[in-house]
Amino acid sequence: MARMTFAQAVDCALETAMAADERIMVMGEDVTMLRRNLYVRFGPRRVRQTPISEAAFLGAGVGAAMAGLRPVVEIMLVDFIAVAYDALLNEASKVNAFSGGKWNVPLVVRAACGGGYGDGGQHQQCLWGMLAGMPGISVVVPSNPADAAGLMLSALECDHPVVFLEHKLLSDYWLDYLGGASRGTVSFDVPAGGAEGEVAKPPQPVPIGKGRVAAEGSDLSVFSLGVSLHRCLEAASSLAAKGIRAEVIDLRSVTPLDRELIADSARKTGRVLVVDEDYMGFGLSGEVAATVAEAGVEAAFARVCCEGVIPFARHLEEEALPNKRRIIAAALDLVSG
Amino acid sequence: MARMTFAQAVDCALETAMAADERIMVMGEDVTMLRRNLYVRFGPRRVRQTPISEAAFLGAGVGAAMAGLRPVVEIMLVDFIAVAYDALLNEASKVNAFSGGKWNVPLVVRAACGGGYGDGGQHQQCLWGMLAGMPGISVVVPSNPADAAGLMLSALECDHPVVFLEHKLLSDYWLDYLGGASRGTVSFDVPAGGAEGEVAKPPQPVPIGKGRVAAEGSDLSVFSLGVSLHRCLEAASSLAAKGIRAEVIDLRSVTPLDRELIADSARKTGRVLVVDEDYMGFGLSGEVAATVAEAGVEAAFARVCCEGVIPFARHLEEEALPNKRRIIAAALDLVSG
Amino acid sequence: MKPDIERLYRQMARMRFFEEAQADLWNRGLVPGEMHLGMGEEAVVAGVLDHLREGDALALDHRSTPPLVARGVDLASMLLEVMGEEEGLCGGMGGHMHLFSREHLAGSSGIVGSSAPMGAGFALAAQYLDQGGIAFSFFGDGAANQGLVLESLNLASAWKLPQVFVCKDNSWAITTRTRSVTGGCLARRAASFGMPSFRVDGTRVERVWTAAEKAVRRARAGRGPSFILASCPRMEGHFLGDPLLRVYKEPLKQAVEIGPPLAKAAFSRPLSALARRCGYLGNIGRTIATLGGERYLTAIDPLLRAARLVPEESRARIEEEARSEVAEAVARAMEGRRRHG
Amino acid sequence: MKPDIERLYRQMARMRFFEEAQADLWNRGLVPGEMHLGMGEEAVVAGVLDHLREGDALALDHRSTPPLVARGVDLASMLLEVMGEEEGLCGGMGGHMHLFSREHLAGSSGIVGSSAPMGAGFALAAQYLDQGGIAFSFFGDGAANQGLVLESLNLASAWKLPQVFVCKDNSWAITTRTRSVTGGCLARRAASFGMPSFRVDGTRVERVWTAAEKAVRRARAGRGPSFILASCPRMEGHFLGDPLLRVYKEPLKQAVEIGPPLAKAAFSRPLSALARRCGYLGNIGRTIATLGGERYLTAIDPLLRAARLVPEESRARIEEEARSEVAEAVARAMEGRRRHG
Ligand SMILES: Cc1ncc(C[n+]2csc(CCOP(=O)(O)OP(=O)(O)O)c2C)c(N)n1
Ligand SMILES: Cc1ncc(C[n+]2csc(CCOP(=O)(O)OP(=O)(O)O)c2C)c(N)n1
Ligand SMILES: [Mg+2]
Ligand SMILES: [Mg+2]
Repeated sequence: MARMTFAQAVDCALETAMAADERIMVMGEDVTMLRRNLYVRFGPRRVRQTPISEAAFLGAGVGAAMAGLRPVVEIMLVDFIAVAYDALLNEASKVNAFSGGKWNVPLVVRAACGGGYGDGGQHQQCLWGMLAGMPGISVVVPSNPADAAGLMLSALECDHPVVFLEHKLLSDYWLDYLGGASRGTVSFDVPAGGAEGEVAKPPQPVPIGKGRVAAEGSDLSVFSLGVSLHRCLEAASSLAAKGIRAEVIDLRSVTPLDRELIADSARKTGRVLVVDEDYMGFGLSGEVAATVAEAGVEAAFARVCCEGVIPFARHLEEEALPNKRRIIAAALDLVSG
Repeated sequence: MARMTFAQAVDCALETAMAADERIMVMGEDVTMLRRNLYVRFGPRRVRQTPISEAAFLGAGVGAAMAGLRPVVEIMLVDFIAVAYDALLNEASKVNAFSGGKWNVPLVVRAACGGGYGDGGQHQQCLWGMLAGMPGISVVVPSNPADAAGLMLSALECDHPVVFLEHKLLSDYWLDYLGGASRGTVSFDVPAGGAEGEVAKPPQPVPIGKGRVAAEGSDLSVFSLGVSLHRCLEAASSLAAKGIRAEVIDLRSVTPLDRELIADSARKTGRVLVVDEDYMGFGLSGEVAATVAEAGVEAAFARVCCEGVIPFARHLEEEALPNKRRIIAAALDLVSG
Repeated sequence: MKPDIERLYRQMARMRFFEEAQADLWNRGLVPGEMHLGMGEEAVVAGVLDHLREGDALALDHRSTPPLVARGVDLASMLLEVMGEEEGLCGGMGGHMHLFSREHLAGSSGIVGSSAPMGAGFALAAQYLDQGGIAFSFFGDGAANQGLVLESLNLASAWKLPQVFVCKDNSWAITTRTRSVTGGCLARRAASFGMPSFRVDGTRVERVWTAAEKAVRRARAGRGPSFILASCPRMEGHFLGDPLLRVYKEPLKQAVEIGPPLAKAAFSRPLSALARRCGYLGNIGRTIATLGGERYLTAIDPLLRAARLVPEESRARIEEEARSEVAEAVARAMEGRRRHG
Repeated sequence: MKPDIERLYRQMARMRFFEEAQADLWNRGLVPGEMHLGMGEEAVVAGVLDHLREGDALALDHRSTPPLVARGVDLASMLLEVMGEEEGLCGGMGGHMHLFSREHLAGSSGIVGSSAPMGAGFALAAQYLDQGGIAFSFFGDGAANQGLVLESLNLASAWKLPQVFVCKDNSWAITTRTRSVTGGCLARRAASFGMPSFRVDGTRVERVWTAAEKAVRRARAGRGPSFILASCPRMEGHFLGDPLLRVYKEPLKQAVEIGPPLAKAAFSRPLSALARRCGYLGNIGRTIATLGGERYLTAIDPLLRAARLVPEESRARIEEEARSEVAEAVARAMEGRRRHG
């Protein structure tokens, strides 16, 4: 075990995997700098700088994966996937089906996501709900270093496309780059347990599609992931002080969703709260509701999500993204209602 | 009132609106042929042929809408929106918010959607759930000529972007083009009541965000739209023969979703079945479940959707898209369960 | 180097007969949905792919069957696939716009332009694995305005990818004359991304072969991508049953359908702009006429052109062999189909 | 025609001082998130926008403030916006990458390349409404590899849109040397889409002005788009706090942070490839050195260049006026801020 930052953990997983498997290569804009630790070790053949042509190089990642490589294609911020959407929606995710199951696309798409540092509505989206809507791919959103390393390892071993999203509040270098953390005159609400933690050496794979009970409880089930998971844990402490025991579940994978874990917890507590930094409508929170309902579990339901375009102003942003206050309020409502 | 095909109804709405409002123009690939009735009347200034550059011309549609036009941008098949996704996700839908509510984007994106004619998984998607996940836009899916004309009129009057989806099984010319209907050796399960019907002259606007009770019932609520709505109505007749009264609701708009109508009907029947030709996960069906749960309505829930990449083979496709048999089975399950 | 014209002609004949067989199945209703044939592209495909070696990759568009025939994919399995049979190349899941053959490193897509990045990815893997493979991307003139293609030209050039871009320029994209929506010249456009660009008469297989030879040599030598712009006819319209061609072929029958609403629109009130509107009506008529006229009057059939280069005796034999190969595949496919029908 | 150099210099000074004011606010933590300044682009922006007329439109990228300053958008409202205040230009909803002013027909986007289609849309509306307006799209050299830009070049050319594409070529895209990921030459690339392409030293405002004059005249005459490739320095790195510039500026302090993991990676086992790895390490060092070196040693400040063209007396006055205009805007903005702080 070693103490690592979130970013170090991902690097460590990648380095371990790249050393073991020659087929893995990384490409994206500025990766020789962003992944300089990998670059100095593996060189320009395996860590490859791209032009700002996401559609072409993500599409090329699909082709390369079909032809025997295991590319990790970086899309910087997940918001930018929009210019390369076709490569995921109509190519990567469909080749296996189209080929009658004969041809796989072992591709990892890595991108930073999420807000909380004042970059505005085009650079702070989560989009995991939208992405998870494509059949044929997985989407994972680790909330701590060990899961980050473990899910990256699993993604690299996976035979279908996996979107690996790292939240910028957890990755110190993103916060430094995009939040301007270096100036010392700004501060961010970085969840300590997410930005740094113990990681096994060598890191151990975390299965894709398996959630984790982050705190046990019996009064309500709180489903979350990424940075919001930590907001939920904080809220759970406050609720505990009021005698309310919240079960907090880190979903970790958006798809496949750990439907069994969701149903079991909902059945136990009878109350479901989804805390999701992604947009509220037509995404993860709705899918959790459907999962619970399909399992035949009767449970009260509420959600705390991002309800519109993310505002730029810090104080508006703070209210738009799920925060402890909103989570507690929703939980109290559920418990009393 | 006049009897019109679905396609004629949309043409009629567009022609009426274009005659009244000089700012409306249509652009897209092959529109001088596809919209030849509009072209001969309004000419190349207002019906404009584009190169196969969806990202550029949808983006240009956003700019043109900001600068005072009311463009109808055609994306042929909604599947192709993937190459122009940024224009919707990061531009069209966000300008109003980014400008502090001061600048609107009165843009209509028109595209054909849906399957049932054997064109394979890249040309038959619905994607309305994914699109509805973007805050700031509306998505409408008419199921009959009157709604098609009426929703198009409303879309043209709307001050924010509206995605107008027309199902290919309802639009004869698409079926002719893409299904090769001309050969006479193929047949398609075209819902008669959707492909042709009475339309007011001049056509009357249908409000965006309002569903419609297509058949009243008390045993279960079936929410659907587009072609699936007709499959539901057929299923409802069969169910009625078994003494089960299904309430069938045509949602018409995916977003805004008519949450009140959904909650009311669910409350009345206590059983909810969503029949959605779009992908099952992270989309409309989940959002309906969340809507019901948020309204505090306890209702049994099931859904009949498309669960993976749409197969090419007709017999596989037939099973993958919601059909009468699957709907009846799900309804019986719900009622007996 | 000189091409083996008989080998080229054999490939062209195989492709043509295969397309005819597909057309027949489609007309009989055994193939659902759209069907875009590559009739008219045979010289381009044969001339380019004659340089293909085992291990090379193919990224294809919606007219993917001719290259797959040339590549040696089992013909019956493709026919079974487009009929949606379980024994088809892709288990009935892909269909005619999504034919994939892993063993031949061949993929296709119905999204216009996406064969360019897919090919870039194949080429990237070839470069990375360093086993001498190269990748071919086939697409049309309309696709050359798609960002996917333009970005890929740059990517391939910047990375010196072993990729050959083949633009089959039939001068149409469905009903749109590509020239009317394209700025500049496509060959020069590709060259401006920093790669050799060859413009060639795509109805003359020997010329295509010569241009492709240079492009392929360059790619194999690790000197980067090339672009081939090959003009060719679109002999069967955009797809089978193309409504515009129908108007041209059966004007009376179709006019009944298309005519009245058009005329109604043109003469609707206010009538002030009548003359102008008649002009627009004329434009549509002209498009139909050009399209049909090109097909029936001026189209140069590359197969006939190639045939003239082949000695009479071999020609008949080659055609006979190709025809019976396809006939046999059709028979096998129909057999397979019946087993499950 | 000759430019009014004093007017140009005034604009440049206004932009520069505004950017400095933004940098100050950012450093004080009053502006959250990223902040991309346009320092170094002043000559490009001033030279082009001197030709702007009321009714023309602006489509901008992530360095949008200089054009907006030149356009006459209220300075305090922009400062309030980047500080996230309700009285800001966009009510605090947009922030520095999403500044919109409807009355000035000016929009921006943080998605690299999207100013090209947005500008095409503005130009389309101008052409449609036929009131003589034109549209300017500003973007960087890195953006020129983005499909959005490439497709828009074609669209504008095919449609003869009244659009002027302005590529501010600072030769970098964040830490990437654009040359290393770009095939061919950007000016020729744009020309290949069928439009005039001007290559100009973007540190010389008078030359930019002259090129822009031709482009604008052409657009206003309805003869279609043009492309201006203007080289210029990136004086403040990619964004404020650019970590690479920091390394260069404060090597000791930063080396502690960046060094160890790098060295560890370079010397991790197996050590067989040590020499090669040291080479890679060297590449990184070289990038940092180039980047920083360009900034500090070889960068030509366009403002100083322009200053030399302005008579001494007016120069001081112009600077003074610009400085006090910006100072006053800062004061107003801080006042507005305090009211709500
Ligand atoms: C992104 C995208 N846009 C539009 C279409 C619809 N479409 C299919 S084929 C085609 C024309 C393609 O023209 P070209 O590339 O010249 O090929 P051709 O059909 O002439 O061989 C179009 C517009 C599509 N499949 N994908
Ligand atoms: C589609 C997209 N990809 C990547 C980014 C991240 N990004 C922001 S600025 C930038 C560099 C842009 O380079 P250039 O166009 O030359 O402008 P410059 O910053 O040099 O002025 C990048 C890659 C983005 N914002 N959008
Ligand atoms: Mg073509
Ligand atoms: Mg640059």
